[in-house]
Amino acid sequence: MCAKDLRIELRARVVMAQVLPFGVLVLILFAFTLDPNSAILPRIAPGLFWITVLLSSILAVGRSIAVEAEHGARDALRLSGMDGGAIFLGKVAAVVVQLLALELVLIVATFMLYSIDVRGLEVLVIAAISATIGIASTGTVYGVLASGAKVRETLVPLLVLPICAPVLLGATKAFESALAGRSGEAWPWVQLLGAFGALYLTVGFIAYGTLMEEA
Amino acid sequence: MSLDYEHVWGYVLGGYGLTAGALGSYAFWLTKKLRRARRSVREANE
Amino acid sequence: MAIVTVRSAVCVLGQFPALAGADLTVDAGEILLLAGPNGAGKTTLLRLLAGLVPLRSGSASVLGVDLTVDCRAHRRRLSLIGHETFCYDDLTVIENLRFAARAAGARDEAANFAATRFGLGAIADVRHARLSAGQRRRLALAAALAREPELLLLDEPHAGLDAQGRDLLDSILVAASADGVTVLVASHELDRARSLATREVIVEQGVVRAGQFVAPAGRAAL
Amino acid sequence: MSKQASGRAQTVNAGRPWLGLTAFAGVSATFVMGLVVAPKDEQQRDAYRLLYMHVPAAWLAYLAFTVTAIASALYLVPRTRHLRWDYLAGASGELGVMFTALMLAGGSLWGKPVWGQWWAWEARLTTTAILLFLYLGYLALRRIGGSPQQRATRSAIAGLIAFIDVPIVHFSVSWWATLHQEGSVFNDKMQLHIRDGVMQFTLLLAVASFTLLYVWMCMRRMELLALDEGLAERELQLAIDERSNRPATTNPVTV
Repeated sequence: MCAKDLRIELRARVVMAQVLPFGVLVLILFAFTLDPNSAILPRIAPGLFWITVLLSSILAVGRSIAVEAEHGARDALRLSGMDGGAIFLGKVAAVVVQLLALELVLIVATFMLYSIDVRGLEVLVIAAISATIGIASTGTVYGVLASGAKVRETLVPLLVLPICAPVLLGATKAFESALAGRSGEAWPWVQLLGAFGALYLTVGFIAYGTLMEEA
Repeated sequence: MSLDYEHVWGYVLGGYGLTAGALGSYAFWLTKKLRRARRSVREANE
Repeated sequence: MAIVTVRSAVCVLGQFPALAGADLTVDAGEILLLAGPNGAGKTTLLRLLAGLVPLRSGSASVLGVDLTVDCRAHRRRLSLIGHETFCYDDLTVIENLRFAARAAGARDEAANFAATRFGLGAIADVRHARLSAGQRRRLALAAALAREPELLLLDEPHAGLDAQGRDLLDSILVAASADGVTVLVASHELDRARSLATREVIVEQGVVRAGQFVAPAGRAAL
Repeated sequence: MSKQASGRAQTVNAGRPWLGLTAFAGVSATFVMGLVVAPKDEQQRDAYRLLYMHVPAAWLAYLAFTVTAIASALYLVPRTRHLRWDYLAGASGELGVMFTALMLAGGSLWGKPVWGQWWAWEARLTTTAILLFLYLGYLALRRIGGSPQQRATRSAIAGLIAFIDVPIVHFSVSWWATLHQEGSVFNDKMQLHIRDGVMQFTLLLAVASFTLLYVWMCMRRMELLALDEGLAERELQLAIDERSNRPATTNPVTV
């Protein structure tokens, strides 16, 4: 399942060709609205970075749902007889891999555009992975919840953004602390991100099969 | 921060008015819809 | 032995009763033709049997599984071909086939075999998005077969195929039936379908009634 | 048969007018008590009167969402699966959103004169704002169609997901707020000492009467949902009968 989604993405390159430029563009636009010469940009860079990631994630998740909408693939998945939990894990894994690739490029762009020194790299990596799992899980669950709706494209952001508020908060704080060289302060936030990711991964694993049938 | 406590009635009345308005219009809407639904059910059952 | 038993089935799509009390029994190894006008409920009946549409009332049991209790357990053992191809645009022919086969627990060889059988070998590495409508139909049929099903549910399988493809499909269906696969075909091409079928039923206004067609003696024993 | 049904409907409704009337009378009394009878607060003078709206709204918002979560869980448990739990979840969720909005509005109106600003990035306020959007999404999800059973299952799962997010949001937000707020001036201002007997009574009356109103509205909303569903159901049955050429089944709509 995961391999299938990744292969599709590799061929279509929608996330890389459209979502990624979107993300970089948002980062640049932030610099327009906030005076780029002042010291404010480096200070709020973690927050800007994670907002950009969250917005881009919505697009990537939408893409992951759309893949199943073409040519009745959703019915095909239901018919395939695969376990709902397995399908969920596969889709989440595919989204996570895509988002991590996206984040890698975006973070390099952030560091370069907002002139930031990299510190506490291991904290950054772990925080990013946990946060991404959280975003991908909630996004995938709500994606299937809303998949029957005609208003899917607008409904998913409304559902996902508030539920991911703790992720945004936790990831931003973890990045701030790590970049300020106070990795110790980042760990509680990383734990929060890990707990969030684990919780929604479990919820999705249990509920996905039912939601695929009922939604 | 000196507080002008004598001129807060606008806020207080605003809050009470908002609450009354929200609850009142919800109750009104509900009653109206309910009455119509009950009538439809009666007609359907006849 | 009855593979499919449906009693007074009512299925609702939105506010529309697509099936309004359908009864149907199908025995193992039959090739059953579902005839009837557009909008009569043929597609919904097939989707009900695949467990994709919930029953509102009545009962249905497919491959020994009671659909009112569990509409998922039997899916691995059947294939449904609908109006959609159930394939991914950005995967190649052989990748789509392998994905279908693996999902049903079948081996990759089944996918390769199905590809050869439907003459898809030459275009195995072409993406689904680039295929012509006829090629897509062939791919959909091959994907259904690659799952090595016990029950084949075919919704208008002849539509969009060229003459050669139709003959190929017919021979494959007869062969599958000989191997013990039960086949339900919804079709408007009655002459062609009757030459295959062992029995015909007519779906009309959401109910099923017996058709006039009876297979020539000997064919029913296939 | 239809007589029997309407008779039943009447007995169901017979017990309700007093509830609605009591709630209405109680809320009216709260308005009078809160605006006129209750004395001024020593510190906040008249501004504190908004508390009589704010506290019940806050209490009911939390109560309503808890009820939604419990009803969602009851629907998901196969043994207690019944559409009335879905109606309860929907009705309560709707009321919860309304009370959350009222809580935020009332809080803002109180914050402006007392804190000097409409909004403070304080933990409880921020959590509540996110809560509002969480459940706005839940309500939007309830409206996307499908059969009643589909909608019920989908909403029940969404209701539970939203509910387990509430403590996480609250936890992370309060942690975040304590990090950057040193010696908050707001907290001192929020201390209210309601010692006066009339004040205490008014607050109690406010909470009690608003709760009654919530119960009444919730029951009415459930009834409305059930009636609409019953009518749709009957229409469907007629369509089925018509399609299969059977004489129409004349089951009365019952709730």
